[in-house]
Amino acid sequence: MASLNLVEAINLALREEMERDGDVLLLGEDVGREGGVFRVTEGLQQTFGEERVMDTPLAESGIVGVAFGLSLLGLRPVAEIQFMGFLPPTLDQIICHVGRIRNRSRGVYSAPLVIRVPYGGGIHAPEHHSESTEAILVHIPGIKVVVPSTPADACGLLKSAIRDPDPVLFLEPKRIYRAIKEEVAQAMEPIPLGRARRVRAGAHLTMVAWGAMVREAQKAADILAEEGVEAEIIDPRTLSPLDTEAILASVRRTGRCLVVHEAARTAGLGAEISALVMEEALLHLKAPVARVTGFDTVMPLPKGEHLYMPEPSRIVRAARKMMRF
Amino acid sequence: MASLNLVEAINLALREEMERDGDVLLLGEDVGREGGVFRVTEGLQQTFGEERVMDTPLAESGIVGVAFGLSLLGLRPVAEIQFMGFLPPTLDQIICHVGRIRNRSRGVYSAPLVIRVPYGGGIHAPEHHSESTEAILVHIPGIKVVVPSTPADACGLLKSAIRDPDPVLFLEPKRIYRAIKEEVAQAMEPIPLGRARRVRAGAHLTMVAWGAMVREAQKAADILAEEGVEAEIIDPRTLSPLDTEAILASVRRTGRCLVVHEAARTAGLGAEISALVMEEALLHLKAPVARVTGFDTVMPLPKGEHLYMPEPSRIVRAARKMMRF
Amino acid sequence: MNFDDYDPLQGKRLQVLDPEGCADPELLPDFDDDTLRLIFRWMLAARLLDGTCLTLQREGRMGTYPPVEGQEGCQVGSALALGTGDWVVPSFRELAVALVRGVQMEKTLLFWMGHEEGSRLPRELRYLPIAIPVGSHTLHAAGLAMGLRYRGEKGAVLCYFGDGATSEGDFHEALTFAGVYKAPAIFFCQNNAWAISVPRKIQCAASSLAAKGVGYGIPSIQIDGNDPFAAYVATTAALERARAGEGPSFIEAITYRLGPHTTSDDPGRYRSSDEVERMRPLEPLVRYRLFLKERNLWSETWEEQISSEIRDWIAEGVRKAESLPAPGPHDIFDHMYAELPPHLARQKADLLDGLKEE
Amino acid sequence: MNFDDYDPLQGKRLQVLDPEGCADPELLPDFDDDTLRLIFRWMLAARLLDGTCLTLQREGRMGTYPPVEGQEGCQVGSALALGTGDWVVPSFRELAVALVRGVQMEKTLLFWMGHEEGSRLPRELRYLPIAIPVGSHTLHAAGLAMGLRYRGEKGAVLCYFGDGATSEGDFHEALTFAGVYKAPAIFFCQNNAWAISVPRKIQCAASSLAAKGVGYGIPSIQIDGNDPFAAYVATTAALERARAGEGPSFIEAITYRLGPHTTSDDPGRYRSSDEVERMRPLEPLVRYRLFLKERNLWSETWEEQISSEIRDWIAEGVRKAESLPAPGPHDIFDHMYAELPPHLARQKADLLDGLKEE
Ligand SMILES: Cc1ncc(C[n+]2csc(CCOP(=O)(O)OP(=O)(O)O)c2C)c(N)n1
Ligand SMILES: Cc1ncc(C[n+]2csc(CCOP(=O)(O)OP(=O)(O)O)c2C)c(N)n1
Ligand SMILES: [Mg+2]
Ligand SMILES: [Mg+2]
Repeated sequence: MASLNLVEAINLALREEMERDGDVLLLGEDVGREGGVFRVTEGLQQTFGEERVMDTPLAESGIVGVAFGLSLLGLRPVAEIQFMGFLPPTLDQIICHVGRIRNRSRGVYSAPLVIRVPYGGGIHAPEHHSESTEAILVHIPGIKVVVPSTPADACGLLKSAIRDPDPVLFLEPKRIYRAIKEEVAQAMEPIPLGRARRVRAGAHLTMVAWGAMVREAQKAADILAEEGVEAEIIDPRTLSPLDTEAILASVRRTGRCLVVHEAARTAGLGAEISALVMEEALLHLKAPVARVTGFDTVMPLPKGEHLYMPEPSRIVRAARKMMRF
Repeated sequence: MASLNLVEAINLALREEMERDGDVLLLGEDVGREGGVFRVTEGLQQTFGEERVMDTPLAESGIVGVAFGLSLLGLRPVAEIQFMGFLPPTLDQIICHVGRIRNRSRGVYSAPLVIRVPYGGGIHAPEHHSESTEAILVHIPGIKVVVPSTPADACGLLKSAIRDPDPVLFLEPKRIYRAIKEEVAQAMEPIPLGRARRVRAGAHLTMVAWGAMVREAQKAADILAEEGVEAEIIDPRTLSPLDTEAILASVRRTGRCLVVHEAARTAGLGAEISALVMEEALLHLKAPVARVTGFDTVMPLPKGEHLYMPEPSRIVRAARKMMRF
Repeated sequence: MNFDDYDPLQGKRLQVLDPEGCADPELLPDFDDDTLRLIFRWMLAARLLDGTCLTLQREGRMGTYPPVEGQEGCQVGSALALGTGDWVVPSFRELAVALVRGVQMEKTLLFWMGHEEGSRLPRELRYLPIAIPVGSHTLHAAGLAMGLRYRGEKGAVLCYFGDGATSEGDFHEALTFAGVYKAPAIFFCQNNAWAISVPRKIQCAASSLAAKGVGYGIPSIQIDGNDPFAAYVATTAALERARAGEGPSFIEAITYRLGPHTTSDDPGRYRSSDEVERMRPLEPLVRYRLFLKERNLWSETWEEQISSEIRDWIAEGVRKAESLPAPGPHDIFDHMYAELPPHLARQKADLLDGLKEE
Repeated sequence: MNFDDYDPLQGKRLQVLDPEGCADPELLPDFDDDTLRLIFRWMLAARLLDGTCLTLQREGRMGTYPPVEGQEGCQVGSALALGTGDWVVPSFRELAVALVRGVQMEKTLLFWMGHEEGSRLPRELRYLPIAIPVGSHTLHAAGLAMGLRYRGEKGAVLCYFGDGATSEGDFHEALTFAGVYKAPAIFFCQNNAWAISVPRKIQCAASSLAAKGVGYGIPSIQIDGNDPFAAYVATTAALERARAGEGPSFIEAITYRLGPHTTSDDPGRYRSSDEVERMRPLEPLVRYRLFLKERNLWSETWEEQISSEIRDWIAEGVRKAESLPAPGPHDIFDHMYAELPPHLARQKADLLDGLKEE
């Protein structure tokens, strides 16, 4: 078993899936010869050839629209959109076609494709390179949205995403691409979509976090633990469809729920989770569900980025307030 | 004072604003010679000429990107996107540029444009002609989102939208385009953005609804009234920024909140309103905030449309359940 | 026929059958009489079905409908060139193509009646469901064609769209991808002069839409779109290129939409009836009738007879379409994913409960 | 110079100054010696500032930075053609354009240092902030140009972008709009052979990018992009057309990116150093030095002297940029809207409270 970071774990999943199934193709800007700007697809064109790992023209709607066309034949394209800031040109294809073809054709056609997107802030990148717009995707019917937070999850979830008969947006927290190492087994089993992971057990408070925010939540939980507050951390892993039962079960136990996301606050996914708790666990609550999120602003350029990101101190502050409620 | 429907009231606002300010321009598919597929811009090209009312190529990103360019000069373009189903190609321009230029340039540039979009279901239209994706827009920083529900509101809010120094998405509930008539004064004053309207007063329950759903909420409230349940209806009118105070004040009084929207449920705006109530009025609640919404599915074609739309019966059912809680 | 002989930049246009019904013997495909008559029959079928749809719409039995009148020529001609392994990626006005390709008539009717069953087209047809967002489907054609190439299949993809669609960014990206990957795709533009109320000249300042092909390295041709033979010949040449691995082609068929954009449209607001009357003599059935007559393949009785056969067929199609029950509440949920996820199961149960209570 | 004499479809390319430093006397603009030297000075300034940025980046004083080395020629030549009433809509690699147009050096530095002040460019400059989403800004140029026309202003808009950008749908829609509305816009493509690791031939199967103009009815030309005179001449001709109300032009400047895509890029992964070495002798400063020498306008001492002046200027720019404090927490909120809305006021207060507590 090798100790891999997220980049390597995703690369491994791609490689193993491509070996397993000749219908799996990769396409995107710079994914081939260069191996991707983050090196996620490194070496794959060398192994599988230019027919299966395609450098594409610089045209995001084209990448997704073409991947959709490929998938209608039953192929399993894995498209890369270089940064989430460049995902918006693809939303039309995702909303109007990718998420609809199964329903439109009453199941005759489906779109078993994956769109991989590095997302999120915290790496001092230029404008448009730090977006986190998962709430928009979660609001779109007919697609699935997956976000890993560890190398093993990344490998196992991506395998499921590729094998899934329906389209999956696979969001990769680039801030922790190389920050976390973990043992990842060769030929590991896929991790089923739609199931949350309990990252840490705790009795006083449930934190819900995904992607790079899991690590921030863990840091916050460490601080809180010193104060005697035991935070449970739930990583939904799949944001759509959401494992609401796992979240609700935890909140019913702890009576407190704090959602952390780096996306803008208003109409973010934190709102949905708060609303779900409202509907299904209100009477268990000891304090209102709280959200620690990015602001309803543009993500600042690197020099101001730290002010925007939910840092452990902000999470701790919200948790303390909750405990005092 | 003339009795106008929504189409006529919007037309009046456009005409009066164009008369008032030579910088106001219209552009969009079929807005000129044809006067728009819904006749909203009827007669305006005849009056103001082809330079000010421009039929455009069939290219939505182009329409918004060009409108943005026009607005950088200080012009006040009012772009029409023919149906909300064709808005997604514009999201890149909206997210990456329209909503960002003021912040990006530290206020040197701004984008005082309006994007008008007929939206919503219930008119037996073909696929992609019944969308209601306002939550996506509300999640986008730097823009405003306005939805009128009556002719006078439409006229007064559109005037404010056109005069607003920031970009406004103006969503027009096409289901009630011609269904409601109301006295609309010539040269009426603009109605300020960001302020909700109390449509109906009531002590037992607050319903929050916008666009065509206001009328459905009213029908539901009539039925409930017969059962002795007095529903208050709040129409936010501006969805971003939301008049949270108006909503919260009402909910604090009634202790119950039911949000109605035709958009998909998950990560819809109902979630945000529920989360706000959770955060700011939890202790006033007599029952959990409820959502009556469209489903997380594709909007069905005309023959199944009625099953999807929040009909008064569904609203009433949710309200009754709430009263029993 | 060689694309190179018809350089659109030199204003050339392929025509085989002229408005007087005279066919260029050099270019006329080698069809037997039955086939020559079949072409008329398909065009007539589309024309009559189109009329039926207009009636159904007026009677409230159909929703908004986009008539095909005037465009039957290039649709039938191009569709006849296809082999069974080829795919069709239609836009929304390809009634005649659908008929020729064997899409069950009731499917098309059901679609415009607002019934999802109208898009349940068996995979073997290789005919994608109607695509409403203008231009967006051209990318699917590019992707499908790239897939056929990857799989080593012999088929090609024929994608239809209008003049307006050529302004969309997706059209550009589709031709870009197809060109770069030498995808076996044929981009077939029906330039019917209008995109709702917007005339062709507001779509693009180029002298021809076919000129666009140059910018993608894609051989392009402009044809008389009211001439089914020209469409057949050009599509056949494009298919040969595609099958030979030579990549995509672009065909601009100059035709005319005689009817309104859709049944919701009032063309009187943006074009003169004079214009329409000027175009009427150029339409495909008129010239094709003259052509058949000249060859003694047409008579009034024959046309009456096949019209009556077609009418029976249409009546049967309408009956089938109208006899299908409306979709039930489960239909909204059951095709969203391969497996119904829990949140949709809850929403479905909620809807069913509500309906039960009523 | 007339665009028509350089039909890109016939493989023609405008060159005034060849790699040996010989200028075509017919085409050489009538510049006095000071101007001829100024051109070199601007190119050198860009080259030196570029080097400084690379150093700053390596030292951790700057973020990711996209070098301009090799593209100074077409940037300086085109920018010098502009009048004060003209607008520039840049992409992200127009360091030399920014210098020539009077964008304060510290602004460009600040942008790549990750400071919003880098985009606060006074309106009078008529220079839009850097646009990162490739191709998206071409539409803004089209819109600005349409607005200038509507307002009856005399200015034109010069929009820069790369070869990769021509694949984006927005590029297509921008040229479509500009063509239809005869907008006074110049679309200036710096084809530097690469879009990160993707070679030009994967962007498009056309023989030249300039060929694309045909599809929009926009006069187009391919020029030697390492030749500042060619850029000047072509841009001047395009500006004249624009000012005369004749609409947009498209210029494809064939140049080469000698450095990495950005400081995060390792070009060794996708191109040989051989290729780069082959291109180096063609770069603009080399040939321009020869040209000046030939005219006795260049000497090593002179170059040393202006280099030293430029270095001082750069040092001053860096000092200014680095002396600006980082943005404060209020900066995140205060420029989102003309007036701070209540929800942002709450979020701002919350952030400030939190920071106070710490
Ligand atoms: C992306 C998009 N924008 C707008 C529309 C509304 N619309 C439907 S058809 C049409 C005109 C299409 O013109 P053209 O491409 O020439 O095809 P035609 O209708 O003439 O067959 C428009 C604007 C749409 N369906 N999709
Ligand atoms: C819409 C979009 N997609 C992807 C990127 C990432 N990216 C930045 S520059 C670049 C290549 C641009 O190539 P080109 O247009 O030739 O300009 P050059 O970098 O060569 O100057 C890419 C893919 C981006 N900035 N915007
Ligand atoms: Mg048309
Ligand atoms: Mg380039």
